[in-house]
Amino acid sequence: MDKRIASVEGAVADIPDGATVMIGGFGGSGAPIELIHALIGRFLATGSPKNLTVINNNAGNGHVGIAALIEQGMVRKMVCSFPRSADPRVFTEKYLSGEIELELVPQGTLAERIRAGGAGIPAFFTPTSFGTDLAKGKPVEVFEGRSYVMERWLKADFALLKAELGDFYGNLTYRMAARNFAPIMAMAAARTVVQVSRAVEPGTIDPEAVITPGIFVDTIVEVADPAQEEALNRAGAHYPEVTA
Amino acid sequence: MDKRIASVEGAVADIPDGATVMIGGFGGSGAPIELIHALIGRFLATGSPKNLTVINNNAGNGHVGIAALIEQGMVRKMVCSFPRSADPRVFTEKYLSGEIELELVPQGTLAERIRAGGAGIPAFFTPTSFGTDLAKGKPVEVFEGRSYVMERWLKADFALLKAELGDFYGNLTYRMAARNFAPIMAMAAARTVVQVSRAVEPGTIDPEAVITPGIFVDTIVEVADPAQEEALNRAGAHYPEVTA
Amino acid sequence: MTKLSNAQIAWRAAQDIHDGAYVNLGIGFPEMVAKFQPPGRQAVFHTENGVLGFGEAPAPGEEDWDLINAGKKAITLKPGAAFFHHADSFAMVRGGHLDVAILGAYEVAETGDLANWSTGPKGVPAVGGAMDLVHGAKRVAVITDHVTKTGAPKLVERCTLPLTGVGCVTRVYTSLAVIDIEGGRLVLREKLPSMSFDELQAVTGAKLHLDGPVSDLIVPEV
Amino acid sequence: MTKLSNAQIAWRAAQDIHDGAYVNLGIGFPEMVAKFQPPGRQAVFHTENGVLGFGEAPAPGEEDWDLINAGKKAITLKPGAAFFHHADSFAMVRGGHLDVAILGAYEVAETGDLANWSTGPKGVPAVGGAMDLVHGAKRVAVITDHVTKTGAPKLVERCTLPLTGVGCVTRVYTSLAVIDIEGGRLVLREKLPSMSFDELQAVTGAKLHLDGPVSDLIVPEV
Repeated sequence: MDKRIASVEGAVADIPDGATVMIGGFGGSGAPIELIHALIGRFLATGSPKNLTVINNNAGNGHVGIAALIEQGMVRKMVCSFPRSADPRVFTEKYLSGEIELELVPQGTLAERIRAGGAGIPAFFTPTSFGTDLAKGKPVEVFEGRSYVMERWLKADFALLKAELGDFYGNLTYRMAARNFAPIMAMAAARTVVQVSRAVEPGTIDPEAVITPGIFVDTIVEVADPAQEEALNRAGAHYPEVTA
Repeated sequence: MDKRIASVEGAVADIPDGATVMIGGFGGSGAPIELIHALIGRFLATGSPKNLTVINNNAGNGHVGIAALIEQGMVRKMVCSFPRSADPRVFTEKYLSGEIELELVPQGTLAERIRAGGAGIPAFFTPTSFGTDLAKGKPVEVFEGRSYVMERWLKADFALLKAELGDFYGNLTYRMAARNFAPIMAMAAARTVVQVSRAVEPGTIDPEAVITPGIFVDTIVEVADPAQEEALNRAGAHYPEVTA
Repeated sequence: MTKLSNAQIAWRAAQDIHDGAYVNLGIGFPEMVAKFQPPGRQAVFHTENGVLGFGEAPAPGEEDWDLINAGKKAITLKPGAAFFHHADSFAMVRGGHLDVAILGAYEVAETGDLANWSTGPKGVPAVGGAMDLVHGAKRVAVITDHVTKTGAPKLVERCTLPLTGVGCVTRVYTSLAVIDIEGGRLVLREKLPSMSFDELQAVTGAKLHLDGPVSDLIVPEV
Repeated sequence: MTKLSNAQIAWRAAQDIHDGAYVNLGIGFPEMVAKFQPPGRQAVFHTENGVLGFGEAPAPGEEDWDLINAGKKAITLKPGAAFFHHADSFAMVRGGHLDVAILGAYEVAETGDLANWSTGPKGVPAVGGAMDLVHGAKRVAVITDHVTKTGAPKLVERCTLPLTGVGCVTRVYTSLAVIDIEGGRLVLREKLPSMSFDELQAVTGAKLHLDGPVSDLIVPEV
């Protein structure tokens, strides 16, 4: 029942080559920097994991977090809605040189596909993208005179998320807009790994205030005072550190 | 911006004959008794509204709430998953005599259809009911070798709900398992009317703790110390009161 | 003929639930399984109406009718409980997040088909969450008397009553045996030691297969 | 030729937002609309990443980077705000719960088609929430300069750039005019008084129709 693990290294130890990994966050809010950097640390030490498919709204910013994951060459494919950022160079260069694949998905469709993956809904219809390039090749159906595009669920082998409080059973709360994709990614991954700013005893979180019930969570690891990606980027951080 | 209205009578004044009405609650938990009884009061005084289609998990219990609505002959059709209860006589008699129509929907499909209605998803696929009588006539599609039934969204003209706190902008919290269908019904109705046990100033509810954001709510009416359907039924209550 | 009581069937089913499992128990008889969790193991119980981590019924007079289970019975909360709405609750069910769902049955077929919601066209039909549960949980188990009140087999080749789900049941705990459903066959795993294979086959409506040893189904008085 | 500034276009668009409206403003130029809410009216602003009821940017140095809008700019909260996850956020969008979405445009066609996400196959494509917003809000309005930087019309018969949505725009606020899109036609509602109908038609790539009086588009210095 106790889902705690002692270290971020242990929390990401099982992610294999070729895995599909959902990573929480929208821009810097909610980005699980310590989990991502632990994954990079493992890759630098062992050469794994690589050939990852990463699902996130964006495609990294600067040289930390997802951008650093891409920079190391660990990512084969990004699934996202907006692969731009204040400093998108890492993704842009690999994309333009053909080293990384992109599946571009409208943001709401991305969210709904993830939620569908978690909710056991293999496909659904949405008006979003009808008549556009992003609907090409997808089935279309008319309901009450309006056209809709059929979209498929999106699932992952792992989700790496950041939360605020997490009790030992995996019940989670988030911090403000850092909530974004985490509750639905927690549902859609076979294994959900969460860095929490504070790990607490069951009963600490009011049952009314639980945002992600523990049933969706496999592992929590406490990372007190976690890094904020936006703050790291504004400070010009690199991971791993660049030595002059 | 202030969504308060002074009385339950005013809150239900606009529901017309023939309307489709989602009513919150699972059994007695979350049943908006005062709103339902105000609707019955209006019918007794004016003859309207009648020919209602009511969407609720159940079909009433005893002689209060939805059972009383049915008993008055105001309901043409019930959409529900479990039209049984401790005392289901009112619905049972009208159903067996052909006075009321029933659309029986598996509980999870009912919830998902309502959520789809609120989320702009006209149809989705579910494994639920595949190969059963409840899937008859519905499209079936195979995804990754498994068969799924296509289900359509469910919307309503009005939702009548019960919540715990409601601020003047319509942000809501609920009380324990009384939450059940209310958050999704609030999304799926053209007009959402909520009785709240306490109406509070905006800012009173922590933005992290809001369960239903005010965008889904049109009207709130304060009903302090609301009746609990189960308690009414255990006391043998009737609405309107039966005089000996 | 000796047979297990309902409580004993529930006890046997409870032995297969691992520590920390997320479990949904059907209304009525299956709810009894919660009482028999082995010492040192703690399952987390889910109820469709939106609670995870609930505990036993409150003392009479202590009920809060806003805190109920899918059977509309009053419950209590354990530390670490959570509330959620119906769509999220059935996302847990349909999305494969429950480790096990335990339901009652009118009939179970060797194909894994289950009939447990309707005894036919008479009366008011009511389905609740059964059709969702049978297609959602990682493991769908049935607990049931081995035969009906009139002695007819409940394990059959094909269900005759309206189906709840197709090919969904993987294990059946009966008053006489524990039977897995694998590849469209009933595979006997345990039987009452007082009963021969032929005696069991005689009260079973489909062929019983063997695949490895059959254990004695021994259950304490509970 | 005189024309409205971006701030003035934003001011004009803001006049059509009623008190209590739920509004989503696109990243960049459309965000400016929030500054020009008429006195006595208070809209509730939605951002796709999961906040309803946010306010202005915090003072420099006061930013909390967990509290941002869809453009990743720091924001503040007003009383009555709420947080929610991305699927709920786009349920608000797609489900028709927003009263108005205001977006920028590369091209708008007389059919209501909008192109605002891609200038062609070069570079890295990025769409964000635009395709969802144009099919969700009750009213989808565009604010834009009337012509491109090179003087080409942005209101056209058919879009040449990749579409964001089909038949979705109902009103366009430009640097020269306010134009409704109705039944596949551009219907002129307001124009700068300094400009003749023919002058406006000359810089518009599709036929302008009249349907009732055309008002003067008069906007204060802002």
